[in-house]
Order: sequence, then structure tokens, then C-alpha cells
Amino acid sequence: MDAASNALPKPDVAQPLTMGPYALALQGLVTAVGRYRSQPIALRLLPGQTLALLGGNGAGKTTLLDTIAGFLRPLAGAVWLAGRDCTEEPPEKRRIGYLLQTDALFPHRTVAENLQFGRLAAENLDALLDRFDLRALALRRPGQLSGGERQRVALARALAGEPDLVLLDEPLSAIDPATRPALRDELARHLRDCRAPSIMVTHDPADALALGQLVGVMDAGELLQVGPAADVFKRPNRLRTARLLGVENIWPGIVNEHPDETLVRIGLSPDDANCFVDAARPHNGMPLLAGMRVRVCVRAANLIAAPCQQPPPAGYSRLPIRLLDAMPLSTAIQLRGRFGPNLDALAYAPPWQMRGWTLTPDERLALHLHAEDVHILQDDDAPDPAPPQRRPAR
Amino acid sequence: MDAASNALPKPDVAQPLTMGPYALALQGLVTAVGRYRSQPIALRLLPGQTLALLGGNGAGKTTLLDTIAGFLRPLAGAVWLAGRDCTEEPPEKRRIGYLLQTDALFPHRTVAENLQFGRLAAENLDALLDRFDLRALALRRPGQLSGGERQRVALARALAGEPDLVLLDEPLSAIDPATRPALRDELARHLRDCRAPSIMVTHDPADALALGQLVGVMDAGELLQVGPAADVFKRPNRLRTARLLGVENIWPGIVNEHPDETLVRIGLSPDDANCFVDAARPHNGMPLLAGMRVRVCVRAANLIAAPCQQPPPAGYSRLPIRLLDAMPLSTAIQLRGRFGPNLDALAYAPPWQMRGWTLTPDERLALHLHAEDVHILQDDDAPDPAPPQRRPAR
Amino acid sequence: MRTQRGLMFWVFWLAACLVLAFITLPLLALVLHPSLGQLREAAMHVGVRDAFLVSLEGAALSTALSMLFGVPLAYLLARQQFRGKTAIETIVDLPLTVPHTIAGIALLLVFSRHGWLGPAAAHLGLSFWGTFAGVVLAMAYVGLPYAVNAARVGFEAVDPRLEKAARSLGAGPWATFTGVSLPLAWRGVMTGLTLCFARAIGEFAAVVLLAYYPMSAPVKIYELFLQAGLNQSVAASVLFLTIVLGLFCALRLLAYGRRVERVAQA
Amino acid sequence: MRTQRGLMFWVFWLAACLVLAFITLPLLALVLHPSLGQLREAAMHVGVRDAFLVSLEGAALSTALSMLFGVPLAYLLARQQFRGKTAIETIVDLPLTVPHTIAGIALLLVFSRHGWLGPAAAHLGLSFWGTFAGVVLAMAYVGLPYAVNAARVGFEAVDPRLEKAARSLGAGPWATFTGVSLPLAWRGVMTGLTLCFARAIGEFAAVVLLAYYPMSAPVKIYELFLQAGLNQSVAASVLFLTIVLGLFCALRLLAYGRRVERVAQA
Amino acid sequence: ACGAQAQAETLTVFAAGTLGKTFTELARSFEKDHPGVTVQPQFGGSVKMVKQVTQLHMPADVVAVADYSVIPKYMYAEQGQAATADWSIGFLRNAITFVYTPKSKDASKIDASNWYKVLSEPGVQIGRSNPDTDPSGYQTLQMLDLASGYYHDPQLAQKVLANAPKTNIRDTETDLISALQLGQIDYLAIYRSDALQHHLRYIPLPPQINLSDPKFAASYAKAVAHTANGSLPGKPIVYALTIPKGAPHPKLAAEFIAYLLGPKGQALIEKNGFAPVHPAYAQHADKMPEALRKLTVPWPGQ
Ligand SMILES: Nc1ncnc2c1ncn2[C@@H]1O[C@H](COP(=O)(O)OP(=O)(O)OP(=O)(O)O)[C@@H](O)[C@H]1O
Ligand SMILES: Nc1ncnc2c1ncn2[C@@H]1O[C@H](COP(=O)(O)OP(=O)(O)OP(=O)(O)O)[C@@H](O)[C@H]1O
Ligand SMILES: [Mg+2]
Ligand SMILES: [Mg+2]
Repeated sequence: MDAASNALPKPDVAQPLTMGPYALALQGLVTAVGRYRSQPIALRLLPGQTLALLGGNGAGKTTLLDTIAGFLRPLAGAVWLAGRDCTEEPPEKRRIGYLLQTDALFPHRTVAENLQFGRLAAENLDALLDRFDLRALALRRPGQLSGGERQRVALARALAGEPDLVLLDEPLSAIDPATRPALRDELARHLRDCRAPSIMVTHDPADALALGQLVGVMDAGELLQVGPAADVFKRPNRLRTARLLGVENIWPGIVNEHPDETLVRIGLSPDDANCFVDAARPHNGMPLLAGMRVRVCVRAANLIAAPCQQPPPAGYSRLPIRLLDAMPLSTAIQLRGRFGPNLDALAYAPPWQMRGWTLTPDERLALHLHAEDVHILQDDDAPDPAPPQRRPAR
Repeated sequence: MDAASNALPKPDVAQPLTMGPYALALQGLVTAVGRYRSQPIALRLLPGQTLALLGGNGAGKTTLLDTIAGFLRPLAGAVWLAGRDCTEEPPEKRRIGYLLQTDALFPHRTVAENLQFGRLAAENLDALLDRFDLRALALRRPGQLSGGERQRVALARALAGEPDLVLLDEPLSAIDPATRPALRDELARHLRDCRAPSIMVTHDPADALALGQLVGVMDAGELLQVGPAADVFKRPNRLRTARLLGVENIWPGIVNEHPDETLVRIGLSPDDANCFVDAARPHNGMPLLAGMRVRVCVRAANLIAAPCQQPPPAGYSRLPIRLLDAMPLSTAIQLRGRFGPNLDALAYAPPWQMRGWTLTPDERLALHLHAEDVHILQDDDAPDPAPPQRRPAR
Repeated sequence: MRTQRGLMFWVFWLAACLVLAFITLPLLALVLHPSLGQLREAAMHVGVRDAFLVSLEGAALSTALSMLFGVPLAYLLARQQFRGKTAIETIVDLPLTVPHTIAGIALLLVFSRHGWLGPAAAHLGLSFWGTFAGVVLAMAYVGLPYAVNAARVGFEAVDPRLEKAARSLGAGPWATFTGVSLPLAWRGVMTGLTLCFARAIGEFAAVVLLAYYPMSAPVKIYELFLQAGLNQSVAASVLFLTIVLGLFCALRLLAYGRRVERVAQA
Repeated sequence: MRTQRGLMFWVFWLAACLVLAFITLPLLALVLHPSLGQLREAAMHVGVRDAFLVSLEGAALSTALSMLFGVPLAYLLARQQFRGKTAIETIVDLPLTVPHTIAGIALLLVFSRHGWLGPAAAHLGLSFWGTFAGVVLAMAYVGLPYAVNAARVGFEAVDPRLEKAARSLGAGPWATFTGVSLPLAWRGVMTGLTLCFARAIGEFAAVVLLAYYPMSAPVKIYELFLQAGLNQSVAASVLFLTIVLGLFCALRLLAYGRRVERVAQA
Repeated sequence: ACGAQAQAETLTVFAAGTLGKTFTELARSFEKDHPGVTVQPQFGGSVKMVKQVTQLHMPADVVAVADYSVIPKYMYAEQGQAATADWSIGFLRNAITFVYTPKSKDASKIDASNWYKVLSEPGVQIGRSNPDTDPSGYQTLQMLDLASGYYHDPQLAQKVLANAPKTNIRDTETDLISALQLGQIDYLAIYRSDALQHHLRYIPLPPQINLSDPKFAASYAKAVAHTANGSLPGKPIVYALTIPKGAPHPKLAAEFIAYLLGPKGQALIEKNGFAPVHPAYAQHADKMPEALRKLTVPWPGQ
């Protein structure tokens, strides 16, 4: 049961475009606003598919949605929607349901009037109110709604009227944690029921995994990676992607030796024979030759804390660490340890595993790590990029 | 190693105030703005202590900070700061470092000039810049900084000059997930080094646990609970608190029988003998009599997924569920199941536990739950409160 | 914010009171000057009533025209970025600076019988010399900058995202303008309307050059001063002020009654 | 936003061009009217130069005074909530509505030799009759509403959170006002200053009643018209307009040169 | 010219707009002869200037108006109202005429004999000032009434006035000079002095009708102008002046008037197209300052 099971094989963004079964296709789209310019962006979505778009502040996500919706003219490329090239169409012709980064409800109209604006005037209001459970709010003005209610109305407005495409710009940010899970579930239900493809921008990897069949990662105007959600989270294709996806542990390493055909061993510290991890092979077609400098990406959730002496199960590597601190989070206990020369490891342990296990600082522990959970990337990026200056001086 | 080890015993908010060793004391403070009125708020903080304040949108958190900082006049009560009653003092006399909900950097001044404003003019600028690692940005204007950089400067401005109290209003919201962990660590470091007590408002339980020795929960103008972080998360005192703290599973139940002196058994479904949980006794002094209607709060992370047949270890209850779906999140795999008549359970399983265990929908599983992890609350709140209307019509 | 009753607060209030006294005292002196009988007399005077009517109608019409043509310009200035925008902004402010008599002469140069546009207008049966049309023309000229500037501020305060939302809901540019931008810029537009109206109704010098007859209120008040004396003319102006103030308040209510946020909320 | 070249766009531009033509044409006609020789002659005329100086100095001084007293009022209106605020707002707008001659008469009623405050002022050695002080007084009266209203808009646009930040950093109300509020409201304050200046420098009717002498530019232009005829007076006013426009542009640059955001950023 | 030189003094003169050029030149010349003295003439409609003194209580040293009857009417004591002046001097004469420009309709064929026919033609636009408030306004009406008799055409006044509708009326005729020069109107009823000072062509009307000559006072008196202030009989156009009672510098004012009535003043008056009244006429000579009394003769016919 894989959340990405109904996902496409990763669309080959280079091959010439044929609309085929796709409901949305972006062909070498170069977006621009102010002094910002994106790289050419290619993307195809099937009907009903949801793409969750992650990326740093100022990556160009909103700009991309604005271009698809027709508010910005692309510098190059085309937008194909429901079988037609609509690059030159004005926004009101495109039949796109767009939830803007703020909810953008019309403050001078009631909820019902908001839902009857423009092309939605032809819809059956009663049916709409029922579908989104808004009957009680129909006569209120947006200023009289709570944040969560506002967002629900905005969502209804974006999804109503069977649009050809749904664009959602951070639909769940600015919602407090008490309201958030319910709203996320509701959103998931509506996106499932919706025939149109949708693109949802979010800063929260959890939202992306929960709602997107596909996940895309953008940074500084470049669509770094698009693919089935689980794939992208498991195998980010670049260091920037890994960072944006919130991979907690990124260590430098050197390809050492080859224990066998299916595994490759990566040394994390040149002089410490104990400090290595095994990774599964083949590895995304990367030629892993001995001596090559690589980056090892490991999610904290995949590191299993174990007593120091306990031997790792088969297929697992063992990292001996000195505990720095342990902190209970709401979903797990966060362990921070140091190993090798000066490398930090972050691990999440389920609270029940820690029951009755009193940890003291500087205690020696081992972290076990399965070869399948080790993701190796080429060391091509700058070693530790300073956060790029995103907003140009105005 | 408990994150709350240096926390106070929960201050008894009713007892008459003596400043004692406390660096900040609020005594029956009634805050007000517009048509909003809070309940009387009592609070005491020791030097160096950090209180993380959680709560829904419009709960009154910003209003509370504004009142402490002297921008709003309380309707009643007093603010004691560093041994003096400063309820009537103007804001500029209070020596409070206040990071407002937006960063509130002066856009017409450079970073250096921002850090030399007001009482900070007397500080050593070089030392400040070095301490917060801002030397490279000193001559830029806020408009030329990225969001993360802006927040760092604002933080420096709030913490500089040895204030008597530090107030931080959502210091980490609006920061993208790539920048967030680093900034959180930096903030934690500075709060540790800081002699003054601090209050930090946040929407994120993870931030609250990571940064606060004490956690407070506010809702609709009421400080529902204050206490050591782990305590509050483990034992929320009301249903509203539990919801705001993000407790995933809240089930109705009836106190059944008493298996022994240390345990109490709660039936979750009246007719299904299999559908019960055991909770540890004594239970916060609550008299748990047979037949009493209660609410059972359980965090998803504390539910251990197990094959259906596997018997629970000693001290654990067993909930037989039918799997609804499984979704990989970045830190765990989220399992959703149904049991009894119509109750849903959410459980987080570590990814390594699920390795090689293929789950299919409708599969029968068991969830094991330790008696210590079951938290029982009185069923006094409304059964399923509609989100209160927080913003009054303007 | 807490009302800080510090020294600055009092100094500021002192300055504010001086300003208010400075504005109010002369008007108060004016209002107290005529007796009730004189006021009644002025109110019964047919010429005075006619002049008031001309002024009110002229100001209303010129304001309507200013809004009709000025609001589109205001919207363009608020929304479009183009080269020469600053030049256009300066042009719009020009009538503010020109001494009013000179503005009248400038209008004559263009709209008189032999002026640049006079003959063309005459072809259409329009004459601006000594006609109601002339009153309206002069009023519109001095009032336009206020209409444009205030409406522009109103449009600038409307969140462009609301317009985007309307467009993507299938509303064309026109439906978006009338259904979203204009209602949300209401306050600014109404402020512009009020200011333009106020400026138009008070104008004397520019109007009198084009049209002494039909007499508008300021002209009539001046004539009363010459013909009948100070008391009568002050009585008429107090009456006039009262009417205008009433209208002013009504417009203000219309402008500020509909307090809706113009920004999409997070 | 995408520049939608739809029908509405063109209709709006058409309306905008009509407005711009309406404003520009009369002024163009004015500028083209005098010959270069007449302009030179006007420029060499000592009386004209003196009058320009009086106007510029008077407008500068009255604007300075209006700002000095009007800015605190603007700040209070922008920041404080109190009962009667609407009344005060209406009072501030009053001088807009009053016909200018009436405004002059009202000022006379209060500030003339026998007026309410005239004797008191005379005690202080201040006379407003036929003095530079009178010019400044009348100019300030008609210019004040602009100063207050524009400055108020400027202050309203300053994020109160920035003021809070300043206060909690230990800056008193005064330091906060001068160090944060005022610099950030710069644009609004400067716009107010510009409008007030423009209004003051163009005023004739109110000024001429209080102070025919020292002659300000509009009075001089009127006198030139009486003595020398239309051509000289138009030449002088073109000259005057040019100077004022130059000043206007300079003020505009000052106001808009410092584009800083006035809102704390998220 | 002595005594006053010791300290700087400012003399305020309120004068009819038509006296603008004359009095400004006079002021400069007076200042040259009286060092330390500043003369500040202010110009406007005659009635407006008088009312500024009587009703707005503006301080003025000399008031000079375009119609001698204005001073008695508004400034002498009247039903309880205190007098602001009690004497006046008629010091120059003027004539009413029509000015035009080469662009005016039928400008090429108009002359002193056919003017009333040209002005009666349909389509001609004639400007005049407000007869209810301005002397030249009612003087124009009186002149046209006289012309009806003089040219034996009872309809003359009516026909000419048909071309001078309300739209062409302003407070003072000088307000219309710009309209004339910009071609909005063809002819403008105005004083001859203005015509000369503004270098405008004008129609030399016969003295029997142009109200310039006191010789014809009796026949002038038969002409009537119907205004809002009642029916006004015609009078010769004699400009008058006085020193208001509250004048700040009555002594200097008398010196200024003497200067005006002296040779230098008379020369300026003639240069600017006025006809001098020499010696000047005095009304209530007993109440005027000694120095002036000897420069005047009693008003003929009064
Ligand atoms: N109207 C504009 N004018 C000029 N530059 C702009 C404008 N809007 C956005 N930008 C710039 O374009 C870039 C991309 O902005 P965009 O809003 O698409 O980012 P984003 O990925 O949506 O970021 P966020 O997560 O903060 O919403 C940024 O560098 C931004 O500063
Ligand atoms: N200036 C104001 N005038 C009137 N009402 C206000 C004002 N500021 C806040 N409120 C109201 O007071 C209540 C508390 O607001 P407050 O800003 O303290 O909430 P908060 O807990 O900080 O919420 P958030 O998480 O959204 O920041 C809300 O109902 C809000 O609508
Ligand atoms: Mg965005
Ligand atoms: Mg808040």
C-alpha cells in the first residue's frame, strides 16, 4: 500500500510535448516577475492528479501559479490546459480554480455571494453549500469568520464549478494547529473527489506527503525534481532538494569498498574504521567508484537508537554515537548525537521504545541504519551554501 | 534527562502573590483590546526560564504580550518585573526585549542602526554583531535581507542589552522549513544564555517542546494550563487544552471496573468487551468511579502497531482495529484505523518498524498502549465544539 | 495602543487645538455675525436660492463628470506601471498650483468663442461663455486633481489579489472592476468625490471669468456684498455653508459608512 | 499583473487621455500666449520679482507653520481613537468648502484691528492687516486642510508595530515620533507639504482681503492686468507657474525619493 | 511736504480699478518727492473699495471712486449708520465708450456715426459691467438712453442691449478686457481712459451722450438707468475722492490729494486719457482739511 501507487512514472521533462492523456501540460515555461526569472519549467499532470509543490521563500512558486492562471505573461513556453493551448488566453477564460496565497475572499460580499461570483453564478448554490458544509455561514461576511472558516469558504470557491485545473497556494498555512488536521482531511477528500488536476503549494513536508500524489521541489526559480511523493522524499536528486525536503542528516562521505554486489560502503570518517554506512545498490544509476566524495542523506526517522553493545540486525549498519541531548517532541523523542570526528546525527525514536530507558548526556549509544534508507548524492553543490539573498533590494 | 527538569512546580495561580525569586509575575491580569476581554491571568517565571505559549488564532496571546510590554492598559491586575510593580510604567521604562509578531525592523535604518536604537545605543555594537553573527549584514537595510536574516536581526534586537524580560511573538513562523531548524537551534542557544525570563508565542508544538521549559496553553482569553513542558504535553488538564496541544486521539469512554489498585479500566464501547484501555492510577486526583463518562486522550506516537494475534506486553492494553489507510510522513508512517462501533485511531509507526510489513486496507491490526500513556479527562466540555467565532464583526 | 498621556501627548493636543481654533474661530465669527432675521431674509431671497441651485447643480454635475473621467485615470495610475507615470502625476496636480484667475484665463484661451476648441464646441451647440456649461467647466477644472488623487489612493488600497481571484473566477476585466475594485475603493472614490465637490462649490475666480451669469453662490454672495452690504452677504454665505456642510456630512457618511477591508486576509 | 490590453483598458486610457488633455490644453495655451520678449520683460520687472519673492516666502512660511501645527493633529487623528473624531475631521475639511472671499472676510472678522483677536495680537506687536503676517495667515488658512489630511494618510500607513518596537527598545514617545513615525510617514508629510504649498501660493481672494500689500504674485498679476493688460499679466503668470512647477517637482522628488516600506514585514 | 519726512509712513489708497495705472505712477512720483513715505494703492471695483472701508473697516487714507455719487451714498451718515466720510472732491472726468479689437465683428466699418447700427446687428457680442453694483454699468445704460434720443431711434438702447445679455456682464468692465482680447466678445462698454491705457481701439462718442461733460449735466439727468437699486438719473462721470474719518494718516493723505490736484498730478491724469477737472469740485468744502479747501471750487449746480 504505497501512497504513490497511482502516481505516474516520472514525466520526462525533456522529451517533446504531446498532450496525450494529460489534463495540464507546461512546456518550457519561463516565468518572470520584477527582476525574477525562472528556468524553463516542464510539467504534465493527469486528470485528478495532485502535485504538491515545495520550496523555499521566494523560490517562484506563487509566480508559477500566477503564470498558469494567466496573470503573468510567460517569457517563453506554453500552458496546455484540457487539450488546448491557453498561453494567450486571459485569466477569466481559463476555468481555473485558484486559491491565492491569502484566501482573497471578497470582503464586501457574503459567503453565498462569494460563491456565486463570475462563472460560479451558474452553479447550484444549495448544492455547493451542502457539499462544503457552509450552510450556516452563507449569510456572513468574510470579516465575521474565523481563519479556518474563511479558508473553507476559499477552498469551496476554488473547487466549485468543475474547474479544469485547481491551484492552491499554501491553503493550510496561517491555520492554527487545532483546526489544521480537520481542514487537511477535508482538503484531501475534496481533491480526491475532484476530476481536475491540482497543484498545491506548501511549506510543510507533511502536507505534501498527505495530499500530493506527485511532489515537486522548487528553489530559486528552478523545478529541481518532480515525481511520485514517496520517491521524491526517499530519493531527492540533489542536495538542495534534500535540504528543502527536510532531510535531517546530511553527512560527507567517501566511497570505500564494495562489501558485495548489492551494497556499497561509504566511509564517514577517513580514519575511523567503525564509522561507515552501507548503502543499497544499484543507486539511481550513479557510478559509485572507490574514493569518490559523496553526500550521505539519512532521515532521522530511519535511524534506530539501540544500546551500544547490541549488534545490528542483518542489512543494517551501526553508527556509534555519544549522546548530546534528548528532547521529547509531540510525535517522537529527538535524540542528538555526535560521532566520528565532528558529525552530528539526529534520530527520532518512538516514545514507547524509550520507555524505561533513562538516557544521560554523553552516554554511548548506537544508531542502526538499513542500507535501503541510505541515500547517496553527488557532492556537486557548494559545501554549505549561505542562505541566498532572496528579496532583491527595492 | 527530562527537558523540564529545571522547571518549577506548577505555580498555584490562586494563591496570593509574593514576588519571591520570580523575575516576572502576573497577578490577576485582565487584558483587553477592542471588544476582547481575557480572564484574569496569573503567571510567575524564574530568571532564565522560558515559557512557550500555545493557543488558537485569536486566543489573546499577542494581547497578553502587548499588555506585559505596556502597550495596552490592563483592566485589572498587576505586572511585576524584576522586583518592581511596573503596571503603570510606560513601555520604554520596562526594559523588555519584544520581538513582535512581524519582525518590525525599522525599514529606514540599516541593520546596525536597528541594533543601536533606543537603549541599545549604549551597547557595544561590535560585540552584538559578533554574538548574533550579523557582521556581514550590518550595513544592509531590512528590505535587502531574506526572511531568515530579517528574523535573526529582529531576534538580536530583542535579546540585546540585557533586558529584564524577553517576549517573542511567533519568532519562527513565516520561516521556510529549510531555514527553520537552524534558526530554532540558534534561538534555543540564545534563550539558554539569557539571564532574563522569556515568553515565546508559537503555533508549533514542536517549537514549544524544543524551546520552552514551561508550556502555557491559551484559548479564547483564558490561560488554560501552565506547567513544565513534558507535563503539559503528557497531561493536558482539559479537552480544549488537549486539542490545542495536538492530541490526535480523543475517545469517549466509561469507567468500567478496577482491575487492580494501580490501574483503572475504561470501556470505549459499551457492548464490546474487547474494546477497552487500562490507565495508570492515581490519576491527577480525579475520582474515577465506575459508570463515569470520561474522555480518553492518547497521542498517536504512543500507539504501537502490532500484528493482530500478537499479545500485548505486560502493562499494555490492546485495541483491535481495522486499517483504513497508511500514509508515509517524513518522520513516521501514519496509520489510521477504526475500532469498536465507530471510533477512529491514529498511530505513528517508525518507518523501520514497517519494513517488510505490507499493509493492505481493511487488514486487521492491533494497537498496543501502555497504561502510563493513557490520559483521562472529565467529559465536561461540549462534545464537539464548533470552532468559536473569534473575530467579532467589525 | 495604550493611550500614553505623556508630555508629547499634551504638546500634540495643544498644537491640534490651536489648529482647530484657528480654523473654527473665523467661521464661528462668520456664523455669529448675521441675525436670525437676516438669515431668514437671505433664505427667502429668490436670487440667492437660484444661485445656490446653480452652485449645487454645477458642482454635482462637474463632480460627476470628474469622477466619470477621473476614476479611470485614477485606476490606471494605481494599477499600471509605465514610463512617464511621474509626468502624468505632475500634470494631474497642475491645476492645484495655478492661481485661479489665471486658470480662468487659460480656460478662456481654449474654450472661448475663438479659442482652440471654442468653435468646435459651438458646432455641437455648446458654449461655455456665460452659461451653466461654463460654470461646470471651470468647476471641473479646479476639482479634477482632488477626484483623481483620492480615488487613486482608494484603488491602491485594494488588494490586487482580490482582482486576481475575480478574474480566475471567470469575471472579465469590466466585471472585475465594477464588482470588486470599485466597491472596495468606495471610500477613496467617495473621498475624491467629496473633495472635488467641495472645491468646485467654493470656486469663485475661475468660474467668474467664464460665467458671471448664471450666478453661482460665491458670485451671488460677492454681488450681495457690493449691492446690499456685508450683513446680507454673510447671512447668505452662512446659509450656503450650512447647506454645503450638510451635504458634506452626507457624503462623508456614504464614504465611511461601508467600512470593509480591502485586503485579502491571511 | 499581466497587462490585459482588453477593451476596458482602451476605454480607460481614452478617458484618461481626455482628462489629461483637458488639464494640459488650457495651460499650454497659457504658456504659448506671451512672446519671449514679454516673458523677458516680466522677468526684469522689479515689482514682479518682489511679488514672487513675497509669494514664495509667504507660502514657505505658511506651509512650515501649517506643518508644525498640522502634523501633530494629523498624528493624533491617525493614531488616537476618541469620541468626536468625526467632528474634528469635518472641522479640518471646512476651509476647503468656504468660498475664498468669505474665508477672507471671516479672517478679517477675527484678525482685523477691531476683530476678536486683532487687539490682542496688536498688543504682541502683530498686525495682519496689509502685512506679510497677513499674507501668511490667509495662506495658512486655505492650505491647512491639505497639510493635515495628507500627513494623516502618511501616518496611518506607518505600521504601529514599528512604533511599539521603538517604545519597547526604550525610546520615549518623542524619540519614537522623530526617529520612527516621522521618517516613515515622510512621503505623506511631504505630499501634504506640497499640496499646502501649492494651495497657498495660488491663493488670491483670501489673501487680497487681508493683505493687498505686500503684494503676492497673484495680486501682482491682477494688478499687472489692470495696469498693463492681459499680455503682461499672462507673461508674469507663465513665469510664476514655471517657478512653482520647478519647486513642485523638487518637493515631489523629496517626497518620493525615499521609498521605504512603512510596514513591518513578515 | 515737511514733518512727515521724519519717519517712514505708509499711505493706503483705495481706488477704482480704472485708476490703476494713474495712481500707481502718481504714487511712485509722490514717493520720490516725499522720501520715507510709501504709498500703497489698492484697486478694485469702486463700490467694493468703499465697502471695504465702511463694512469691513479696513483702514484707508484716501478713497477714490469712479462715480462721485458713491461717496455720499455709502460713506455719508445715513439712517443711524455713522458717517465714514463727510466731504468729497471731484477731481477728474472720464467718458464712457466702446472698445474693440481688429478681430471684432465689423471692426473695419465701425465709426462714430454708425456705431449704434453696428452694435445692433445680430450676432455682435457686447460686454458691460453689472449695473446693480458698478458705476460704469449704469452709466452705460444712461449713455444708451441718451443715444436713443440723440440719434432719434427709440429702439436703439433696446437693440444694443439685446447684444449685451447677462452672460456678457461682469462685476467690473476690466474683468472683460481679457474676454475682448481673446475674442469672446466684440465690443466692451468701458471708460475712455481704459481704452487708452490698454491700447484698445474705441469709438469716440459725442459729448452729448458720453457723460463726460458737466456742461450737459441737465440733459444727462433726463436719462435713466433702471437697476436693482432703483432708477438712477444720468450724471457726468466725475471721479471723486475723500479721506475717510478713520484714516490713519489724514495729514499725509491731504498732502497726497494736493499733489494729485497739483501740476504733476494733472499732467499724469491727462497722460492717461482722463479729462482733468481744474479746479476740482468740492462737496461740503467746510468739512475738508484747510489745505485742500483752497484748491477747490464749489460743485457746480449743488
Ligand atoms: N510583484 C513583484 N515584483 C517584483 N518581484 C517580485 C514580485 N512578486 C514576487 N517577486 C519576486 O519574485 C521571486 C519569486 O516570488 P514568489 O512569490 O513566486 O515566491 P514564492 O515561492 O511564492 O515564495 P513564498 O514561499 O514566500 O510565497 C521572489 O524573489 C520575489 O521577491
Ligand atoms: N486592535 C484590535 N482591536 C480590536 N480587537 C482586536 C485588536 N487586536 C486584536 N483584537 C481581537 O482580540 C482577540 C485576541 O487577539 P490576539 O491578537 O491577542 O490573538 P492571538 O492569540 O495573538 O492570535 P494569533 O495567533 O492570530 O496571532 C481577537 O479576537 C482579536 O480579533
Ligand atoms: Mg508564494
Ligand atoms: Mg498573535
